Amino acid sequence: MTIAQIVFLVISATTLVASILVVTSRKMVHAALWLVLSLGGVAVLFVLLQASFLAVVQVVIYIGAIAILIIFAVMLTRRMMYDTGSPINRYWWAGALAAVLLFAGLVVMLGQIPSITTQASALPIPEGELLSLLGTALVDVNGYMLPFEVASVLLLAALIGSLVVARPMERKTEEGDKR
Amino acid sequence: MDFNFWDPFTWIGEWLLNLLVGWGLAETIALTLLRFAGAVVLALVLLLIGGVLFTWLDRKLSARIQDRLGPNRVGPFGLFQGIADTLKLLTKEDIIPAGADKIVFNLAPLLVTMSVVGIWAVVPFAPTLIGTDLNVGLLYIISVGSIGTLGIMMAGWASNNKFALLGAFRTVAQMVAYEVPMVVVLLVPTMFTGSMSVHAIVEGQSSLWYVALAPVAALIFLTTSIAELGRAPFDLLEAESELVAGFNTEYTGIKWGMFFASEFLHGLTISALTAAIFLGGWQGPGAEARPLLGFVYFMIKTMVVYFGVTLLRFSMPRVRIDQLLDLNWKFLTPLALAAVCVTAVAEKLALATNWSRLGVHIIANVGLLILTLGALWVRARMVRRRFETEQMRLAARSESAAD
Amino acid sequence: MIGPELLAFLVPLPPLLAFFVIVLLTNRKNRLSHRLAVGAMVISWAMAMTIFGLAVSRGDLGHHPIAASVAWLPMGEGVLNLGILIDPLNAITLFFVAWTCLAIFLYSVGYHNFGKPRDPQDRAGLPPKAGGIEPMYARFFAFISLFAFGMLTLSVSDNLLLLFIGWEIMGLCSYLLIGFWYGKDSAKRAMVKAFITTRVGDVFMLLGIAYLYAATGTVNYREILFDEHVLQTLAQMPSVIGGLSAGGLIGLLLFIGTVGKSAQWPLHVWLPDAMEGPTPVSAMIHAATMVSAGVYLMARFFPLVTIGWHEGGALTPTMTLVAVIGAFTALFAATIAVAQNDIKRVLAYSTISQLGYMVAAVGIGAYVAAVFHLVTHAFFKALLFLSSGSVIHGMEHGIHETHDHVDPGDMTNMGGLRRKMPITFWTFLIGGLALSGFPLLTAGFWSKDEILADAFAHGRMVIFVVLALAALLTAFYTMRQITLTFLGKPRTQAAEHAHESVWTMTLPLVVLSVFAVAAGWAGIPDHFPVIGGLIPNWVHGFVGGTLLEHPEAVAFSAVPLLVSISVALGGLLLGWLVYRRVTADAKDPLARLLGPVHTLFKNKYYFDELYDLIFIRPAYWLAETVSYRWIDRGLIDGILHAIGRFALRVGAFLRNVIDLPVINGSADMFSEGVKGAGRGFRVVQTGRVQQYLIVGLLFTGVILSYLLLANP
Amino acid sequence: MIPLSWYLIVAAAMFCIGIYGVLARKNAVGILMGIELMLAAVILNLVAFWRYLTPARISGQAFAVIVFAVAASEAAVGLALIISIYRRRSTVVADEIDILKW
Repeated sequence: MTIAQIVFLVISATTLVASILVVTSRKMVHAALWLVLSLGGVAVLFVLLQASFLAVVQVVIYIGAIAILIIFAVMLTRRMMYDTGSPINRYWWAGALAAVLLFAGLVVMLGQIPSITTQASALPIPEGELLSLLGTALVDVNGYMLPFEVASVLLLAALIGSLVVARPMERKTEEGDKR
Repeated sequence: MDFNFWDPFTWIGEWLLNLLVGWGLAETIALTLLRFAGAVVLALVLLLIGGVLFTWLDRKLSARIQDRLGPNRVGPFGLFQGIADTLKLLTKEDIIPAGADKIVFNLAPLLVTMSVVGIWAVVPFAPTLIGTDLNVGLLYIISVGSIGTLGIMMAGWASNNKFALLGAFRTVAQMVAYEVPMVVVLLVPTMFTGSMSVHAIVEGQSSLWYVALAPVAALIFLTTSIAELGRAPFDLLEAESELVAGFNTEYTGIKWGMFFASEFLHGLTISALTAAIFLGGWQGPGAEARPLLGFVYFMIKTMVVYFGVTLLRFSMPRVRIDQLLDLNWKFLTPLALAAVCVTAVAEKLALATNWSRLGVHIIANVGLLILTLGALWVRARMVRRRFETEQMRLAARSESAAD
Repeated sequence: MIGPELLAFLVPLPPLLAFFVIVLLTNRKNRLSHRLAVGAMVISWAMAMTIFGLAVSRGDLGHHPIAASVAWLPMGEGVLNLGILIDPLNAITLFFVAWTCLAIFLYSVGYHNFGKPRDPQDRAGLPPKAGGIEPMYARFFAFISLFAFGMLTLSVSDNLLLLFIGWEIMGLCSYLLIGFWYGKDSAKRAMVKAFITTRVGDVFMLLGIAYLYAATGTVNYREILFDEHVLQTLAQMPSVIGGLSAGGLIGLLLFIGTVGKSAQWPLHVWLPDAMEGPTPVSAMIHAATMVSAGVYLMARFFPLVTIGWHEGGALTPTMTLVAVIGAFTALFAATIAVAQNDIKRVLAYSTISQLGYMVAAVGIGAYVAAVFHLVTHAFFKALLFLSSGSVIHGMEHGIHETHDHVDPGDMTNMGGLRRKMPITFWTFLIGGLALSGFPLLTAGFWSKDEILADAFAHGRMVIFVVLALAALLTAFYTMRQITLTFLGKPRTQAAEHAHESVWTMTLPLVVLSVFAVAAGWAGIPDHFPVIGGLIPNWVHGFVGGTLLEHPEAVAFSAVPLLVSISVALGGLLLGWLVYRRVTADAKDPLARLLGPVHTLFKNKYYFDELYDLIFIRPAYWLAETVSYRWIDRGLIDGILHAIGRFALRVGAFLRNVIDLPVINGSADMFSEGVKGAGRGFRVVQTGRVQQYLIVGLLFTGVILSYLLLANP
Repeated sequence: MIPLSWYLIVAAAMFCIGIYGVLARKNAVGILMGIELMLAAVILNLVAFWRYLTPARISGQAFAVIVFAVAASEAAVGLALIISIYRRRSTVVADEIDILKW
């Protein structure tokens, strides 16, 4: 067992345990913090996969933005801070069953893939150049410009949409108060 | 390797590496270990020397501005005040409030300090002294900084105190918001260099500092950095008059000390980053050949920025939270976007020579500034007019009511 | 290409710009509006004068005119060019158009009482009653700016199409401006009348243009008129009407356009009615621009109208027709003018008469004389109109002072105004003398004399006699006007209290009167006794250069000169003698003298009534009885009603037999079934996202496992 | 060294944990967190496949970036919806948000 494998196992174990805690912990804030840990673990896995840009992006977006957003939302919806009762619903067994079945199915399926045991070859491109390659691929007409543009439009739409959805509708009452 | 007075860093590094390898460690592990050790040493040196010495300077400076004497009891000119304070903090009782979430509560100061120290990994102090030359350095700075936000959030929440929580809320609103123009504006040096590596950015400024090419971007970066730092005039997360002490209200002893130190260190960090990204880092006459000289240059630049920020801190009133967010979303973000666009166009237009670049960029930036001021002027007039008509309306109504 | 070409392109634009700016932006600001309009006109005027100067100083302008064009409208294979042409005719037209327009613009400022407060009783669409500022002041300036644009465009254009555009813009503007006071019924009627009457002529003109384009493939003046070959072809090409060559027919069609625009008999009826507009408009339409445009067209297409004619030869059918109609109109309108009492109406008929002169001159081939008279007439007729406007203005002032409600335009209410309005009197006198051809001094004499001389020299005795008679009548009614208006004693209170107009009105009068006198001196024939040759006959040399062959000056003959002097002086004397002692309520002395003939004159030969009888009534009858009652109500509606009734029957049948029982029944059954099914299935819809997800996931799992297990 | 299968199994496990979270959590924010886990697993898959099978082509990373964008928008809109619902009905329990039924 090489050091890389040990690191991988430790990290992935942490990630998976954190993931399980995300879906089971009683307090939402704790769940969110576990989510941070879990996603951080994924970021480290990215580093192991030599995708350092994605690792950093993972930290920026998932931990810096999404996790904080979630914590923020948890705190804004005040009642949940004092979580009481079961965190899971009546059909949790069905969910668990489905998850287990799916996992089993996926593992079976993975076993059928011939290239599953491939070892990583050395990167054909120096790691430093990956980033500029990715950058050009994203804005290249022959590359991924269209999906990239669509994604940016999606982001814009999400921005405006969430603004509209979450905006308080207290304008009318304010006017009413003035009168 | 012979000892070279002008480049002690490489020498120390080589020596330690050889030592470790000699002990039978693999080279990669040795390198990793050394980096860890380097970060620890750096943090300790900065925390101790910086924390003790610069707080003293800081306090002296603030005292002068506020027409006081400042620390003058412990040691000559009160120089050892910082050490005394540190000792006091270390020996204080560590209180964990009732109802607090213990683990999170204890984790938070660690996280905050970690995030600040983590940034130093990519800061190039001298041509040969850099923790790690990440090719996504700028992004790394942002991402590590956002972990600090998380720490503050956790601190505020775990304290089980509504002022702390409010402080945490404000922090998130402020930091997440100010990250946006910061990220956008960091595209400008990236564009100039063609790389996100901080080292490459410093090297790219060998002939021309980016502050000359993109003054608007530099200004935005500094402003957003101060906001990220949460210092006056943007110190809403711990606005004493409103929130007791903000997110760290419930912290005592060394944990509070960690928040204090990390905030202080963060101030130093943003100064160093500004110096590295916009002021040419260690660049200066003779720095290439003599890394030690480069280190000195870098420190001088950092100090200049740091005391600029400090002066700002003691001379500006605190803004209101809505003003703070307005400033970010309605002013800095559009301006940052405009600055990026303008810079991109100007860079395309300019010839490769320094003078041409300088001229075109200065013209572009001045044009941008004039446009911005014009827009501000128009807006101010509109606001004033609306206010006046509102006043008139109110006056008329009160008159009619009196009738 | 900054040069005369660009300048010529730019000449018409300032007024157009002024029009749009006023209409779109400044129509609430009177001062700004008139500044814009007058300023634009001044710019145009300055440019026009520059061009005129350049054109005059350029030698042999006729053969080397200032011309330029740009591609404008792609049409099939070719391209229509939009261009400018400054040849002698255009240059001189531009000259008088610019001057008179500028004078009229300036005059309008005073005429519409600028500077006075707005009278709250005034309504938009009615003339201001008590000397307040015109309610639609800015609008007026917008319209006349557009009008000036039309005329300037026409004056610099180098092709028939652009000319037609300017022509039609003026048609529109005359419509708008005659009906400027649209609150008056008479103005409304007049505007429609003017528009429709001129439209009759324009249709023929458009036909002529189309024919010309079809025959030659171009509408550019120079390509048609300066090309011997093309003219020859046109002269020899037979036309659809026997006996006329294609060129002759085109000339005839274009001439009908002129008849409409220049108010020649029988399409003259609109022009007197056009007096309903404000006086500057009358001056604009009747002197400087629109009616001149008709004669300009004739002069412009002189080579085409006179196609197949050589100097000194027999007249072609087209020319004969033109000459006869012109001469007839000249006499005919003059007789009507004698019996009119409205000061502007007299001038209107006088204009028709003078235009007849010019047309007749073109018809007998006296090209230079026609153009010369066009120019001089533009000046003195503009002067007369503006003066008469000043008179009316003064009278209105008097009416306002005395509350003596009389018609301010009726000459029988005036008298003795020479003391009240000295500047107006003198300028009117100069204009009137010029119009009647007061010998030697005035412009009218020289130009009119040249026409008569030409007619006499070439032996067109009938024309000569008719025109001489008309000239006699002209002098007579002019003197009648002067006598009734200015001489003698005031016949009403209002005339007693009239007073002189403001400087913006009198200044143009003075300027124009200078031209009314001096414009003639440029065209004194070289062979004239005593003073001939003192001033070179510049007009002849310059204007004649427009034509391919330079026309020869007619030899001097004493007969037409004597005739012309005697009719002018005789008419003036007669007019003064007859009208010098008219008292307040006396009948017109001429009515006593002529009896029923005078009635005929006064009622304009009953032409309006005639047209009403033969055109308007039948049209109404056709529209109301035939179209509306018989065809529309009876035939078309009847068929529609029948179809409708039939459709109703069919519909009722379909509904009762097929729709209700069969279709509705089955639809009801279906919908009941859906309702029932819905009631049954709605249990499934729990509204809980997670349950849906589980179901979806299970389903996906089933499909996936089938796919994986069934075909591995 | 680490074979591809390890990454894939970790990703699959994470995905299934996410699914369980989505299906079993009462709290809407918890459901959202489950979704985030699933998306992270997907990205991990993409990157792993890129690294092992087509390292010369950048498509795996490119699509990972796009999935990041999708994840961010999803989180923003989802949280906005949750906050909006909380304002109106003062609950974030998914089972109680069932006004769409019947």
